[in-house]
Amino acid sequence: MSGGLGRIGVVTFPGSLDDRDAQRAVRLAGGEPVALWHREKDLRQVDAVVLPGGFSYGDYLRCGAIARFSPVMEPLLEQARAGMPVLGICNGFQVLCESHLLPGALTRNDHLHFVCRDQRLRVERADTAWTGDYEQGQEITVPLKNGEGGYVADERTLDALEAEGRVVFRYAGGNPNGSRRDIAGITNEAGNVVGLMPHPEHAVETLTGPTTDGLGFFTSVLKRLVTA
Amino acid sequence: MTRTTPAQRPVLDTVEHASGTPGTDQPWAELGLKEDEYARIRDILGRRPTGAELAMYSVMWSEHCSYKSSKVHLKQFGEKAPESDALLVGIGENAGVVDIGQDYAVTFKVESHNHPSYVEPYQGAATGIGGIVRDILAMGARPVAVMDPLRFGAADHPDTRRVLPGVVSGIGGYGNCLGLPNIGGETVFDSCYQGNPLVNALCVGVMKHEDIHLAQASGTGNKVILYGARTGGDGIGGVSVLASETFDEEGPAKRPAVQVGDPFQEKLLIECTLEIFRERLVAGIQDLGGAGLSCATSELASAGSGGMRVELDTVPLRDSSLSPEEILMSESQERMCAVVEPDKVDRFLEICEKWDVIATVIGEVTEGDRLEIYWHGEQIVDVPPRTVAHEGPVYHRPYERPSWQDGLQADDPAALPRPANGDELRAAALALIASPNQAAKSWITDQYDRYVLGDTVLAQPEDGGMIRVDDETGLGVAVATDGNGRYAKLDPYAGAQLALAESYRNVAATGARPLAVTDCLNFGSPEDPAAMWQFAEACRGLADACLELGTPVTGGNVSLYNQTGDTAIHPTPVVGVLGVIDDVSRRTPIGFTDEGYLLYLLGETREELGGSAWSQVAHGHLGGLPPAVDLERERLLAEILVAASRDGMIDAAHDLSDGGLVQALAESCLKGGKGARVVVPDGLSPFVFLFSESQGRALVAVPRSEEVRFNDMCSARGMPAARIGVVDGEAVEVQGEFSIPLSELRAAHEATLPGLFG
Amino acid sequence: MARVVVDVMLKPEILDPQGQAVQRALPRLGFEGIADVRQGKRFELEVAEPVSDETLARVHELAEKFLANTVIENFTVRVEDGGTSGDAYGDARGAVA
Amino acid sequence: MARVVVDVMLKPEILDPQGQAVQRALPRLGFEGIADVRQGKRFELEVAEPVSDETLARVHELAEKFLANTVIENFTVRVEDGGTSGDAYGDARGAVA
Ligand SMILES: Nc1ncnc2c1ncn2[C@@H]1O[C@H](COP(=O)(O)OP(=O)(O)O)[C@@H](O)[C@H]1O
Ligand SMILES: [Mg+2]
Repeated sequence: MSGGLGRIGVVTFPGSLDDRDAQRAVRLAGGEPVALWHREKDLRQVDAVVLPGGFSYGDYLRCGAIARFSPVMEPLLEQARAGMPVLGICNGFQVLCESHLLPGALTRNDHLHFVCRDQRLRVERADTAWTGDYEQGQEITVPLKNGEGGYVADERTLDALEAEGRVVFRYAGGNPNGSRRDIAGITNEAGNVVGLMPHPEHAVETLTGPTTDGLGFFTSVLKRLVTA
Repeated sequence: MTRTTPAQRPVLDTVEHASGTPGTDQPWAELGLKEDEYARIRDILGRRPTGAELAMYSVMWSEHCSYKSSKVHLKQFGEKAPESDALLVGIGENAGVVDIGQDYAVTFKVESHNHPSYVEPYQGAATGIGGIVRDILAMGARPVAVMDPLRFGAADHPDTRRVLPGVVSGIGGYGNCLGLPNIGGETVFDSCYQGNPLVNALCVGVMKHEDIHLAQASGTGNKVILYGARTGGDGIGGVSVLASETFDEEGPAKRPAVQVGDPFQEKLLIECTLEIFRERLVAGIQDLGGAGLSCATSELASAGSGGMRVELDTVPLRDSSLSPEEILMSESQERMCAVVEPDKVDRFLEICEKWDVIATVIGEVTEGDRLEIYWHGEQIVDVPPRTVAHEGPVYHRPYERPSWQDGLQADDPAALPRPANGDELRAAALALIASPNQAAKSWITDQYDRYVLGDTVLAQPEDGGMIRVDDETGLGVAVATDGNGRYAKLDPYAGAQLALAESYRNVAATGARPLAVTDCLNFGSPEDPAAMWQFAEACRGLADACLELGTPVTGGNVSLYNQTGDTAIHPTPVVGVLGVIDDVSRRTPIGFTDEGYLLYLLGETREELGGSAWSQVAHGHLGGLPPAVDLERERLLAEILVAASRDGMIDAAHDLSDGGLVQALAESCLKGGKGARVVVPDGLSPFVFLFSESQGRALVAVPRSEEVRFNDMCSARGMPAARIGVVDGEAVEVQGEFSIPLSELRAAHEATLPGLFG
Repeated sequence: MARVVVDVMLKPEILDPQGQAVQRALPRLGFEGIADVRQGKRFELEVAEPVSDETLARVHELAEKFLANTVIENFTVRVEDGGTSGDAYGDARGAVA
Repeated sequence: MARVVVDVMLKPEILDPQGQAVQRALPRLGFEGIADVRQGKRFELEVAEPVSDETLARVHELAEKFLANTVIENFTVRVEDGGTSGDAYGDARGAVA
């Protein structure tokens, strides 16, 4: 990518697990992955950031609750508010909610088990920084794997999310965890910050994923960066 | 109430004190030592042992750590080891290391955590995963996958409802949090495991050749660093008899027999250790598992060239009331011990700090040949480390073929009533695939992350798990684990060979070339001559078969005393086979995905129903002889499967094992979402065709365009191959007998475990 | 309705990774002076009033058999006082959120 | 040392699958008459004595910022009484395991 565009940071917290997978996905999409370390208050001039999946700080206390206070989150919150694209996947989504960058919270799956399965999703918004390469209404299949993926918020917040079109993904073919209104992913008002429970970075190669449907997240943001 | 005041507290049992008080009564029996063993310790030391020394010897000479009953039989794995240039590190280290080419090496090992998982299913299973992962890490490898061969009591027994969900969430809770994909395992139910569930755990690790690390302490002046979790009172129930001698009643709190795992701490330990390896900062390394520091220090010192001196009071504690004996014995999880050159210590500690891992220099390598341990400046241990770690007692336990063995083998399933027509066959098929052992295991495997690390090419439900090792070249490995306690009960020699044969076949079915073996030998009490005979026979069988198949045993684990009262579990040798595949994009899955592909059955089907799934499901019967072993045939079948995968001649393959053809057919159809039409070959009864468990067989799907080439290959190599049908439609149809729609098949196969466990 | 509360905590000698993780995070959040943190579970059971000794005994049994894993956990059972206010989750003895 | 206890419970309007699972299991275990079960967290913080109002205020802040997620959870903070006995985990107000 020219002009330094396409540098996508991937934060590693202690206990992050899918950080290298997120980096691989960025690379496969044609971007330049940049490793970011939780202890450093430095985003190394990246153009966008992925908060990856995993069990940051063991997911003790609540998922994402301890990671949210990491030094790296300071510049990240600031930049995100200023419009930098940020994607939170699974644990990353939990961190974004704990940081109040996204509303609501993620709670224990209603069936109380960790669940790992290939999950169908309906794309509800194809104009966020991370979903430009999808079509509205399109169905994609990517892995889902978590123990605390139930999206909850109070009715007023849920109504507002719907009214403002901030639900980006909904579960299709069965709700896997009791998420309110089948919500799998949401965005902030500006559409630059997206969080979702399923794992697009695990659906970028036919060999290792159920599909390559997840690649679109990363190509979307790279395109956005070029045209921005 | 009389209480000892601190003033009355006995003096620290130092070496000097022990030398001066030869007549002191010591609780050797409570610590599980035999009288002659205690005498031998006195003999070795030339005095009575101190409390700390007694604690060390007793735990290191236990069955679990010293293999004293099994050693004489395990020897065969080395003696009969086949020539293999794939073996970089053989038996005896934490785990064997196998060369897979392109400068990569792989290490893998299976271990048991049976008893702890019965007492506390969640933590027992979780710490089982934690322990095996540290073993692999200690070899210098990055752990890349785990597997979990499990055995439980009857599926509908109330205690299974306690044990199974706990074990599964423990394995998932720990493995998922470590970020290791679970790529396979086994789930077997049999009332013989009631009260003695088997929780075995396997880990695979990958490294470059030059990264192999060994557990040894050499180089005088090198520092011994303990790093990871603080030491607490875990798993030292046994030595509290010592503690109670040295402390007043208010001293130590109750010592838990149960260990609690902290997978987050272990994840940090892994990343930290790998970074330390990358910078080449360690001269030797050892994980802390059973017997804790006693084991780590004595093994490191024993394997190295010098001695070792340890200042035990520098060990970071979670509980300040621990006695020195207890610190030596503690099995607190998530700890490692490294030997580091003095000028590398600072960098070592820096990396630990980066990962928030506590690290402490606790001692150093000395010139002599003694392991010396000090407590606040006083010497409490002074022993030759080899006598603790490697020269423990060896038993030649008596063994004898049990008197009931003949009767069991004579009870042939030929006498059992069989399904006589299409309707009965259909019902038998549905009952089989819905039975707990043959049913889908997704209720379990859906609780395991199989995607993390992004290199999982095959996971459950497949014949073997497959992991990509190198992104660029596609080099990969496949691993399968198998064991059939029913077969082994009927004939332990053959049973062990059949476990190997199945695992070997499973690996080959994925397209990988089988290279090496690990095993977990789960048996009853070695003090029972019948159980000991089963054990001896299984070892002999496995060693003979490994020699014949050219796959060396690289390491493993023995779990004895799996019995309640007089009743032992079925002898259960669990065998893991590791194979290599040059390009994972050539892998062969089990699912039938393309209509029109031709179904070939490789191998020969005979009437073999002893120990079969059908005899269990339909009649609750176990008797007769297990299927015949033909290792030459297994080897040929594997060659065919690997060649067919490499040359793109097959689209899917599924080995035949328990449940026979009907099981394989159902699984492949359900996985791929396509039906199949098959015809019973001339000369076979439909029942035998569908339910026999003859070995050396596989079901493959061949694209029409490849049929000639495939047939030519089979006939050129003398492999029986029969075209039995075609991938087609929405049902499994056995022509002239019955048809089962996929939806009905799926409902039967998938409803069982959720129905039992929620 | 009365509320019976069952508190379940890991035994003191058992490792508490959750409590440890919380404690280690405290300095970073600017909280000093907390020597130890343990994390456990709290169950609130709504039962018919008045709470008889028999009910308490039964809850005790329930806690022992089901709510706590007595291999590694201790528990206490008590009737929550101050249940008179309409507040669904109030506690008179301290600051209320 | 004194003990400050922070109890954290899901807000009443938030679904509590863990509490529900317990409640659903009760009849199977032979327990009737329990109208509702909620499951939350209990934190025990060891702080220096005496516990000043300022300490309590700071723990309150800690709970609000960190121990609880106030989007979905309520909490209470209180100093545990009965802390005089030597028992590491005792509670005077009910049956003790
Ligand atoms: N406890 C378990 N953990 C992980 N995978 C399991 C477990 N139990 C069964 N499996 C997987 O389910 C599939 C079917 O198991 P099984 O019928 O025993 O296979 P096979 O007969 O080929 O050995 C395999 O992929 C196996 O690895
Ligand atoms: Mg198989």
